Amino acid sequence: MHLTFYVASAIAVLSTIMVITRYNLIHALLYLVVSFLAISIVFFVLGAPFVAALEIIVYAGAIVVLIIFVIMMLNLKAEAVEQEREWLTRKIFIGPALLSVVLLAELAYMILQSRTTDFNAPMLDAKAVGLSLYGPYVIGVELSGILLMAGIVGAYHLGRQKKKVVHRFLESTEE
Amino acid sequence: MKELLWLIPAWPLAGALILILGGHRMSRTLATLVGAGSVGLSALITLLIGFAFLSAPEPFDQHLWTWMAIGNFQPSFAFHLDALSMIFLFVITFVGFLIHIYSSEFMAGDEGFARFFAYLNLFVCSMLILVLADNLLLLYLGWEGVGLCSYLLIGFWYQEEKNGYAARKAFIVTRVGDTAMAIGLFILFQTFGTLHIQSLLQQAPQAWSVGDQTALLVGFLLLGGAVGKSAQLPLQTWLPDAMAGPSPVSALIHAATMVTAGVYLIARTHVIFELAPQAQLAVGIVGAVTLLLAGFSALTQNDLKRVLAYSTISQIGYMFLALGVGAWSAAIFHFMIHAFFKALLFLGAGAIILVLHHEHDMFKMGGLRHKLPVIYGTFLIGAASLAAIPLVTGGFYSKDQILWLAWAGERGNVLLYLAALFGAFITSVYTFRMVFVTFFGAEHSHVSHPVGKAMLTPLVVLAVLSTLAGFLELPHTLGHVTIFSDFLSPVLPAVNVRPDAESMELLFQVIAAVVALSGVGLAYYLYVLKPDLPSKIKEEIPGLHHLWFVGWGFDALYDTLLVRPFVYIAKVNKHDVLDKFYTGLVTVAEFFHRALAYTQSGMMRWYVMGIVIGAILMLTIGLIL
Amino acid sequence: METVPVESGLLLAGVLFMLGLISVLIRRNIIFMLISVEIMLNAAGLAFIVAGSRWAQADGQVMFIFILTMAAAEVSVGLALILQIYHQLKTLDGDMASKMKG
Amino acid sequence: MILPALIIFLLAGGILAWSAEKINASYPKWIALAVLAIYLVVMGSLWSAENTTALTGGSWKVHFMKPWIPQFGVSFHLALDGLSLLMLLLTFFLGMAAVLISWKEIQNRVGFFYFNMLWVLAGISGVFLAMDLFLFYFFWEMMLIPMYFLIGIWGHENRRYAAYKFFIFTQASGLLMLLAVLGMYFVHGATAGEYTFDYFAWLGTPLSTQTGRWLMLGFLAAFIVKLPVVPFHSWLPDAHAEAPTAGSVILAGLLLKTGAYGLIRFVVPLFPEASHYFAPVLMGLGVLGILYGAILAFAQTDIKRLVAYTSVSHMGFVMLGVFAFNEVAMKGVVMQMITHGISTGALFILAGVLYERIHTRDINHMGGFWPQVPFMGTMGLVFAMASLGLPGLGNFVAEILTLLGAWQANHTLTILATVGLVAATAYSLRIVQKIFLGKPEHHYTLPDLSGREKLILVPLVVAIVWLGLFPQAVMQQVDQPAKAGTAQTQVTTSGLLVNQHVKGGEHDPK
Repeated sequence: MHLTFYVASAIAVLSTIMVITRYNLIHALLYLVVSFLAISIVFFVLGAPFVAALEIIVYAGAIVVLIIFVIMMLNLKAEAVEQEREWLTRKIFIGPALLSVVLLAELAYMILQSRTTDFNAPMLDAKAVGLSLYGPYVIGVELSGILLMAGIVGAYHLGRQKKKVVHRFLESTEE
Repeated sequence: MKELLWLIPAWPLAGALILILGGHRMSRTLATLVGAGSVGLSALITLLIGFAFLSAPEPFDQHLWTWMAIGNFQPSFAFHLDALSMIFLFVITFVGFLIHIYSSEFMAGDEGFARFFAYLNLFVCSMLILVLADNLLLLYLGWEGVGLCSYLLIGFWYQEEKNGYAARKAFIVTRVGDTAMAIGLFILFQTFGTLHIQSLLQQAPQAWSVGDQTALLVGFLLLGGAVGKSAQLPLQTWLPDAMAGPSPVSALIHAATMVTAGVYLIARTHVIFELAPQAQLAVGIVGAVTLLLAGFSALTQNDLKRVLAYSTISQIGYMFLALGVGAWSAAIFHFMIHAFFKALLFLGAGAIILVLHHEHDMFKMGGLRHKLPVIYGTFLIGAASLAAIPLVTGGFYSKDQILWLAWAGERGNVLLYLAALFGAFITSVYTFRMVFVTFFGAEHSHVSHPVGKAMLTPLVVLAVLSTLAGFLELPHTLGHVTIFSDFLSPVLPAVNVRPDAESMELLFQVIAAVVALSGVGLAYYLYVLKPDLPSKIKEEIPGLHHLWFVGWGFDALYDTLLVRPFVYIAKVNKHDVLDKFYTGLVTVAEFFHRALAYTQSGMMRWYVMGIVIGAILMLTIGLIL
Repeated sequence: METVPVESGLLLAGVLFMLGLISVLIRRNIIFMLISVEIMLNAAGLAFIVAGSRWAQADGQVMFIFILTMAAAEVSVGLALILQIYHQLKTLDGDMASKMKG
Repeated sequence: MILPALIIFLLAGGILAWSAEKINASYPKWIALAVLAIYLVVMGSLWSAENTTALTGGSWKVHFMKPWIPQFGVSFHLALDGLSLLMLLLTFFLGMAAVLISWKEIQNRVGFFYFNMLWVLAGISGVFLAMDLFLFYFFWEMMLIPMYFLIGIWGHENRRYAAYKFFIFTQASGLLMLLAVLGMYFVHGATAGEYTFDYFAWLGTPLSTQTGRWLMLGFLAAFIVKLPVVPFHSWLPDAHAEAPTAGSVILAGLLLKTGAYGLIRFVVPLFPEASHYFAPVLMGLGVLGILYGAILAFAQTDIKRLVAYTSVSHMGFVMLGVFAFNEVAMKGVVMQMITHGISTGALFILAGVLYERIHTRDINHMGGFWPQVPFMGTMGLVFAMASLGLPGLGNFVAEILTLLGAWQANHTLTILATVGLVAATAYSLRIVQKIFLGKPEHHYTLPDLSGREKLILVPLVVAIVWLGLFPQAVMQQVDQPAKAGTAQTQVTTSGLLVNQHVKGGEHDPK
């Protein structure tokens, strides 16, 4: 299992790097799907098959598809890729990368400092998760429901296209 | 009869109120009637009470109402009548009345006629309260009240900027003295728990032995108050400028009454000064130095009224000198005579100035003795009294007494005597310089109109008084009349003459007489026989002359030391340096506001960057700690 | 089941998170930013899963499900916003939507 | 019942005035005037009431108590003694003057103006009556906000700045007081076992030296900012200068007095040990205020700023007197509160009257007004004299008593304060000189005071003279028969200190 874990991890990291360096949105999204699949394997290795499934269904399936739909709706063409190339210079990587590396180093330091013994990843199946969800976390589930509801309403409200109507958040205010 | 006492200040007060409230609607006659009439009524009541007092000369207390009551501290509106206040009452009401009559003509052409009488009445009222008060707090009320009226009357012609300046100067300078006096009151209150004068005078000798430190302090502080009000060194600078007021004001306030309030205060609290010999000596020294300095300044003035002003300072110096050597009744006697002749001189000077179209410079007058014979005659009598011409003038008797006691009194002192003697010489020089320059020689100006009866009558009455009043008190060598000092003896102790000095009195009188006459002679020589000589002398010593002319430069000194720094600090700090601290706080807050607002760029990536940096910082801090 | 070092799992989550973060910081295209946020959320979820399996508790997975829910809602609202912004500004440049600067 | 009714009807009157504006724009002022006049009469009728209600810390004329938030020990507790009565009379007296002076000055949003004015007065009345510290804080804040509107809406050019400054200063200091109130609440609760905000319960709470000092500083912060004491005074000139005339009158005449009242009623009785400890410093600040305010007043050219700085100077006497801890000084302070309210209020009214006529507050543009306005000149003279402490006018009684009392406590400071009187002369005479005397170089048409203006000023003159000649009538109100067994305590107004000190002695931990 070790090997599976490390291979999946490597694929996840590499594909994510590809995601963040692509100029073309669709390419990036495809790499993203790869990354999600790899992570899903990691989940499986860690003994969470239910979540692994969810990862594929929701992330790799629903969310990525949603984004692709939007890209299609926006009808982006080659100019978008050109513009992306223009924006994404090497110079721009330096600052964020530096910051992130520092942050990662600190995280790694903390993680490695408190070295614990290895563990056997037990299998926690959907039943255990379901019991937990509808037991102690039932309030959380309900809140999630409300959140999704809000998300739907919000998306509907914002996504509505009225012609020539400027949304009040974006209309130009008088000085 | 004595129950009418409260009416004496009440009449002028009523007059003042009527004039303030309705004066602008009154005719001049009516205003005169109210103004002079009310003081006249006071004078009448004073006379009645005076008779009653003579027949039964015990002190009389009248309690009107309790002013404030805090525990045992209960100062009241209450009057205390004794011989000392009787004399002051008499002088204030009678001289006041005469001056009111005089003013009715003097001010006849002025648009502020009613206002003038209102202020004058208010002054008389305050002055009467001052001398009648049975506690120091009420006395302080009168004290400040006369200060106010003095301010109002000096600045009576308010359109002139310099009059307003002189008025404010007078008020503020005297207030400096009042501050000292107020602190004296605080100490007295702390020590005795009361400010009732008679109780204080009784308790003081029991609480303090002679030379007690506290008594000394109180003495000096009261002296401070007296010095301010009576224009003595070092607070004398306001009086010459106070001549900006109308002449009757100068006569009443700045010669006869208010400026002698200091003398009254010290005489009233003489017990304290007897317990503090150093303070009393200081009174004498202040008097002696002042009379000399003011005398020299009087020698150089050209303005008729300024000569008289310096002369007033100098004469009050004599009174202080007398107080300083314990010759209490001599001081009061000189006060009374001085009130008569100095009022006379001021009124006379006022009349001259009026008919000469407000010409103050006496070197532009000259030869007036033919044009204004009555004024000349009365002025001469007054001047003679001031110069203490022997035997015939009141001034001689009062001043001679002071001179004599300055040397022969128990607390007498040769230096004080010599100062007084020299002062007497200067006095007669500057007095007759004034007379000769004004009335003799060539005419330089035109007399506009004759002087009316309302102005002349008071002059004549005062001339008579200043001559006759002197005979109330004659020395041993000349008749030995002691009406005045006997009258005062229940209030003020008599001075003891040193036993070894008694025989020499005649000699001293002769010396005083010779000095006075030689002064007149010198003046005659300089200003009538050799009129060119004075200017030559003046050119010889321009520095000294200027120093004397500006009153020894006290004005410039105070200006540099106090006034200018105060005004400078005030001007510099107009916008309140402490506020800068708060505006500074605001500036700092605004700076941070701008700095933080700048980070609110609207670009999401920057916000994320901020979050990351924040996370790094927090983690780093967490790791380091 | 074999052993998996818990540090490795967490480190993986950290690395993924950092990559997402770098992407958010460097991208101006808002769709890319949205994708990056998804990566970061996913990484956070991974950390929960690792922790959950370390302690053999279902709570970690529950948390992942919550995160998932949130991500779904976020993406839907976010995409609606992107549509709206594109309509208003005719661009996907995130830096152009800076009207709310102080 | 009369006490809560007092506050409630003021509030109701405010609302009524606001709503009456819709019917007729002149109704609000009549309503305000009527409400205040009624209350002046009602308070007057309490004048001769005996102090019969016995409570801890003296006896009281009227007393009212209803639980408000009983869970936290908050009650609606009002009580009236001589001091409160005097302050309330002053409140309604000056309130009427303020209404009358705004008669023509305020032309826009009239209803809201009088609403604010009545609410300020309600807050002030509440402050003078509240005997529950929570309630006290409530009223303390309540008077702040309408005042903020009065300055901010109807003020002069720079009104926004002034209103903010006023608000921030008083609010920040008020919050410090809130902290101290809460601190005291818990300290008292911990020792007495009963959590309450009641003033009378708090009296004599044993406090450790440190706690007492810190809590006192909290209270002090609010009061000395309001008073104000140098160096916390700088809100005052701006607020006074920019406020409408009525606002200035209320600010100077009443709002400042709440600070003084707080010192007398709360700081000294609740924290006797700490008060004694800080007394020299506080007296020193008072004297600093007297001198510094006077110098600043002398320099000003804006007439309202000038008068505002004289307030700083005069309020220094309050500090000096309160912390001298003796009856003479304390009575002086009470007199100072009243007379300063009247004389400074009157000076602001005069400034307002002048501003209405010539539309400037700069005294360099004035001068030589006497011939045109002799009546106004006389008024100005009287109040200038009052402000320099001329005997015969009320301010003299106040100042001399304060100084007499302060002398017993500290010689040096009293001497310096007395020197302040000379400076007071300088600035007061400057007012008279610059406005009324001199040559009339500027040509304005200046009508003399109208009947309405006379109606305001003449009673003020009468009051100040009456206070100067018969202060005893007023001072009796704050008299308390000295109680047996308090020989070593320093008796002060309303006997507040009397009980307190004895109690404090019993528990004193150190």
